[in-house]
Amino acid sequence: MNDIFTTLIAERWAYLLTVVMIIIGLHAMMMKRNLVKKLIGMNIFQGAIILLFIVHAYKFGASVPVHDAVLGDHPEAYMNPIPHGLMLTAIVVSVATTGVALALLTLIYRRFGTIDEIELLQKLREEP
Amino acid sequence: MSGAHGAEAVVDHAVSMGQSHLPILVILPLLLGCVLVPGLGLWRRRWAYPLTLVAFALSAYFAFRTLFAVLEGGPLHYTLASWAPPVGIELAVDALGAFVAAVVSIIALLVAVYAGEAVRRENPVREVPFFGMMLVLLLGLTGMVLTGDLFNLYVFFEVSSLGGYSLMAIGHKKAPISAFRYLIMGTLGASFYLMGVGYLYLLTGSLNMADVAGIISTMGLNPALLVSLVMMVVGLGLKMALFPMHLWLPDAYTYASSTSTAIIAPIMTKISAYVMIRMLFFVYDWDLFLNVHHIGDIIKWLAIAGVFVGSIMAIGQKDAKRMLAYSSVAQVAYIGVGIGMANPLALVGAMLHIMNHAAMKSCLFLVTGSVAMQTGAQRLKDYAGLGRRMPWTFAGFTFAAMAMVGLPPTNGFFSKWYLVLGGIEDGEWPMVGLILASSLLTAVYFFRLLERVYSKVPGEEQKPAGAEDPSFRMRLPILLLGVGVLVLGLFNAWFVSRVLSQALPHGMSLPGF
Amino acid sequence: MIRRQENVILDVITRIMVPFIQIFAFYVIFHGHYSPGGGFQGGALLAGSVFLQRVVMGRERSLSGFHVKLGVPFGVIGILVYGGTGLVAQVFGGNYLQYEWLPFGLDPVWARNTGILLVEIGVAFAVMGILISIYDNLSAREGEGEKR
Amino acid sequence: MDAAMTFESTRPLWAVLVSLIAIPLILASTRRPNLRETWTLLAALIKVGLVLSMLPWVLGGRTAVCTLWQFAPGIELALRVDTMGYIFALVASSLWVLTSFYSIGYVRGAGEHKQTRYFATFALCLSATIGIAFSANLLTFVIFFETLTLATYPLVLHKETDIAKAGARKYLCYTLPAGLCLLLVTAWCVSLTGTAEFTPGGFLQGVGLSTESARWMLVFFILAVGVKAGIIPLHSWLPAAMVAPTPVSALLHAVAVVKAGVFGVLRVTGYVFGPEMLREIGAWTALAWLAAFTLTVASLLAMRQDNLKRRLAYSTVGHLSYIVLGAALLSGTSWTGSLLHLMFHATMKITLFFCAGAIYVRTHKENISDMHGIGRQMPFTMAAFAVGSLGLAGIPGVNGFVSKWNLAVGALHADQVVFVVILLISGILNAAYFFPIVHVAFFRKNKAFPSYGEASPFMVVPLCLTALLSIVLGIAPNLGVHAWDLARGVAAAVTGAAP
Repeated sequence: MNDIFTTLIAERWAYLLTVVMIIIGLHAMMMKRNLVKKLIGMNIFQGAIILLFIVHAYKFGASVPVHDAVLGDHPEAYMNPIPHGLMLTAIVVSVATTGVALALLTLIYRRFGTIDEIELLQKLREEP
Repeated sequence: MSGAHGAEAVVDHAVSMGQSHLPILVILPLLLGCVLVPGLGLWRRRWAYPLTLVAFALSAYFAFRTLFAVLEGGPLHYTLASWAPPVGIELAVDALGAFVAAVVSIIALLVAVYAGEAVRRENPVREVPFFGMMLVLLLGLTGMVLTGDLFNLYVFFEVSSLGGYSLMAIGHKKAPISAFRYLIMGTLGASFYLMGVGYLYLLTGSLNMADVAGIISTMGLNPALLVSLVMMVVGLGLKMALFPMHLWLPDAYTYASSTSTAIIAPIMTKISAYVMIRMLFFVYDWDLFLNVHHIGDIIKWLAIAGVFVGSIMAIGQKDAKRMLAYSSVAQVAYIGVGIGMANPLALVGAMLHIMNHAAMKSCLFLVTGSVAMQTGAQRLKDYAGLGRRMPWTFAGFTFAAMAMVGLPPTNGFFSKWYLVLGGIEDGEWPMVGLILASSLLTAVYFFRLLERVYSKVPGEEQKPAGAEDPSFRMRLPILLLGVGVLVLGLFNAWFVSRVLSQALPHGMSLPGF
Repeated sequence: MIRRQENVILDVITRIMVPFIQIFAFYVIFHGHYSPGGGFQGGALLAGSVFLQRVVMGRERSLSGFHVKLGVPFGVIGILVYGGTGLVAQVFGGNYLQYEWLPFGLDPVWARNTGILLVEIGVAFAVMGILISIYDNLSAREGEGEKR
Repeated sequence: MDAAMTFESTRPLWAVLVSLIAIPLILASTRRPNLRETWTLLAALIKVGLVLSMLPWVLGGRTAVCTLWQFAPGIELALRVDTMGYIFALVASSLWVLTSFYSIGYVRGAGEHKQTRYFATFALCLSATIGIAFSANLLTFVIFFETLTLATYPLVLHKETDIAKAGARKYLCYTLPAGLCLLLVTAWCVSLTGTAEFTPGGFLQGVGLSTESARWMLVFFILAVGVKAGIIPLHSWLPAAMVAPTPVSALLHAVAVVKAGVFGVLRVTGYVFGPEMLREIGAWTALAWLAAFTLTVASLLAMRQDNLKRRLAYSTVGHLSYIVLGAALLSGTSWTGSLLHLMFHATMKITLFFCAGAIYVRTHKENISDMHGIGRQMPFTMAAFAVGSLGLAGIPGVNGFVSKWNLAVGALHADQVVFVVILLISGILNAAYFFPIVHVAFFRKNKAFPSYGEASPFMVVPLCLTALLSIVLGIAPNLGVHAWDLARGVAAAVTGAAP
């Protein structure tokens, strides 16, 4: 039992970091009143997942996944390119989502003059 | 890496030889369309609509070609770029995928026919972005259906969601808020799905669905695998508004403009349901997880609870669109029930219900849209006596309502029929009883509405001026869907025997064939 | 929402930095297919240079650098280049995006290099255009944002 | 049913479709009432013609089958003209002709609104009824059964008053759950047998159904079809539905809908379970006692009704249970009796409803207590009424006697003397609640009573015809369509008794 934790902290600490980030992100998305903070929480959450992939793909002492005459053909000399590619795409996706979210927020702010969830709900209840 | 290129290129020629181009041709018109519509729309606004229609028509045409090609010659595989799967991305279309793609594209085409005039009347200035976003939405959805790669599916997932968010933001004054809520929820769901994919990738080192499935089948039970499955179920459940996670849906559907709802409501949650089927039955070892480890039971009971919650909430509503939104929650839950039962007949019922509910719900939302446009009636009590004023519209509405209640010979009856058969096969009598009882609740709110619609208003004796059927182009899709509901019901056996019996996952076969 | 501010130092530094940023962006783009980097990063850098102008010079003056109206067309052109490359490959007998079928009369390896380069350029354009148009839409004043 | 005697034919399909085809024509000619009614009459005549043209097949013991397409895995949407279905189709279609004439007179006389919707849904009901009659398997039966439920709803709702709405809601509250029960048992049968094909003597023989579950299945079946058949705990929609226009009550609540329910009971007992199985699981006594209870209590309830149509409704409830009782007794003669009653009750009861309608249209009186001396004003109508009541009371000379006689003899064959007694008692009760009406109508003077005179010939002729028919069939049951032979043929096929 004990050594599991030690290994976990010693070698898998990066995964623990992703877990912490996920919790932070979820908390922000669920609990925060301010919609922008919700959005930030969402980004943290996505960042955590991206990190998960990258951490898995990272190798100590390995080089960029582009063939290099010096390093030769040893697979262990190169990092796994696929997760990086994937996460690049994931970043693009999260950027796009954030863009749309920000556009919505500006629209909300213009229409209701607030981005505080409680106040918004009040306004919704008042208006038909 | 350049050293290896030549060799690979040769290999990949072999890969790409003789592959039918149909799968990519379903997606391409939409991709080009959603680029060209804003591009040309900037200086010729009135070109936006024809372009959209052409793109939808082309993609629908190719979707049906794909369906028949798959039925003829088995699954199609299409390698994108020069990387052979499982490393590269491929489009893999089996009977199920082709079926859903055809359904989605034809429904979208019908809604697009309707949208031309509706959008011009509802929000003229936003025409160009609206059609652009419709194309983005459909691009994402068809991509999700056709792709054979887990991560690519995530990307299309988000693409379609982006389209959905922005479409939902157009409409009622409160729309942006519900859209934002949906955005948070949807992104959460997609991220959970992505995390599930991450676990799978960590475990198998592959992202190609078939490849992953092969590796998993040798793995047996593995806690990490279970975690990834749970994450996927949660994520997809969020997107398809499975019972405890359905709260975002009613507001979003109610406040969005009627055209947005008409295209989002029938399709989007269904596609999430399709992805759930794809994951649970085609990637994971369905027998091990759903039956042996009782995840199916959890899904099933949550879903049936969702059916009741949705129906009861729908009974309580005063606003037409909100009522339909809650009934969507209930209807999608039927698909969940079919998935959870995890036996051939019930699964066929679920797959069939994807198509059936898409048809009836789009018809209903088109009707509410045109009613709101013609008479401004939003609330149920304003529907009184509309049956005489808008006979064609409400003819379609009546058929769709019958289908929702599940009365023969409409298609709704048959999706229920297969679910019940599946329940009896498993000997799950309580579930069967609940399924049947739930359709009574549906009957309550639809017959209440129909009675109001067709009985005359005490005040007016002769037909009042105005408030007539919408123009032909808005009426046509409604009528086609209304008739389609009947036709799909009468000829459901064709779909079941020709299409869905081939669409069943490995190790399932339909009795009676 | 952006307040224009008179500040000579910022102005001058911006004027000096922007070209360098953009040159570096092009470097990243054009070497993206055989070394770290690529279209997205390059496009992001290009967009960043424009953002710098927007922020420092304020909206009006920076328009001379990159007009608001250009955002979407850039994106469109970029995606068209990308999709077009794929289509050409498909038309000439390959699969979608199967570069070695591109009709450049090159052997597969170089055809593939060129194809990837084209795609990278398309991506760069798209990313730049779309990022800028997102920024512009969000920073637009009342009314302007509602138009799109 | 051996294969040699079955052959393909599309005629049953056309018999179903003809009124369906008439619907768009009816809807199209809303503006021109005469043309609209022409369509109705044309459809009715063609339909009855088609049905009659199939008589030789049925008498010759040949069975026409019309298999359309596969409908669910392993189940075809198929129509089959077996003798029992033919009987029901014959009753429904032939009486539809008269009802069409009658309802033209009625709706115009009473100045009903939305006549187009009325006639269109009416035609739809007839299609569904013929479909029920000719269904070859359980799923097809379900489809048409539910269609009939739906098609009747607007007719009950027709007047759109609050009472009408309440009645329609009540109707749905009873029939929709029934439909679900039917769906449940159908699915159950299908999952047991694959194809729930109706076969004389029951298709559930030897599928290894435990007694327990067989009983449950029967319960659900009775819940499903018993609602339309008006078995007592499930009957109360029927009087409530009497708010509908009288022709609707006449055809649908004396002939089509309720008879569809009873027809369902017969199909279930004879063609799904089969006598042997019912004996094995000992369910037939329960069914028989339920029927006996119903027909006694219904008669008692009928006495308390002052509203003529409601009284007729309760008497319908009672007489349907005669048929159920005959089916439950499982003897050849009793089956003959119930099938004869299926036909004969229709002619008598429709006569009575026609009379009620004629009185209403002419005098707007619905309560019996207001009808003093009406016989003097409308002699033909009340004469026909008298014939009908005599028949239902089971007086020899009218066809009601024939069927009741067979039922009684059947009870004796089944060694169930107690049911004979019950039949006699209920006959007396029938007399007790019908004859007062006749008496009031003819022998009570009523001073301040304006002279009404008969209703329009559109209405009087049909009701006289049905009355005449009742008498003719009472004297010579085998005349014309060989009703007697048909009934005995079915009984022989089901119970295996020698015809």
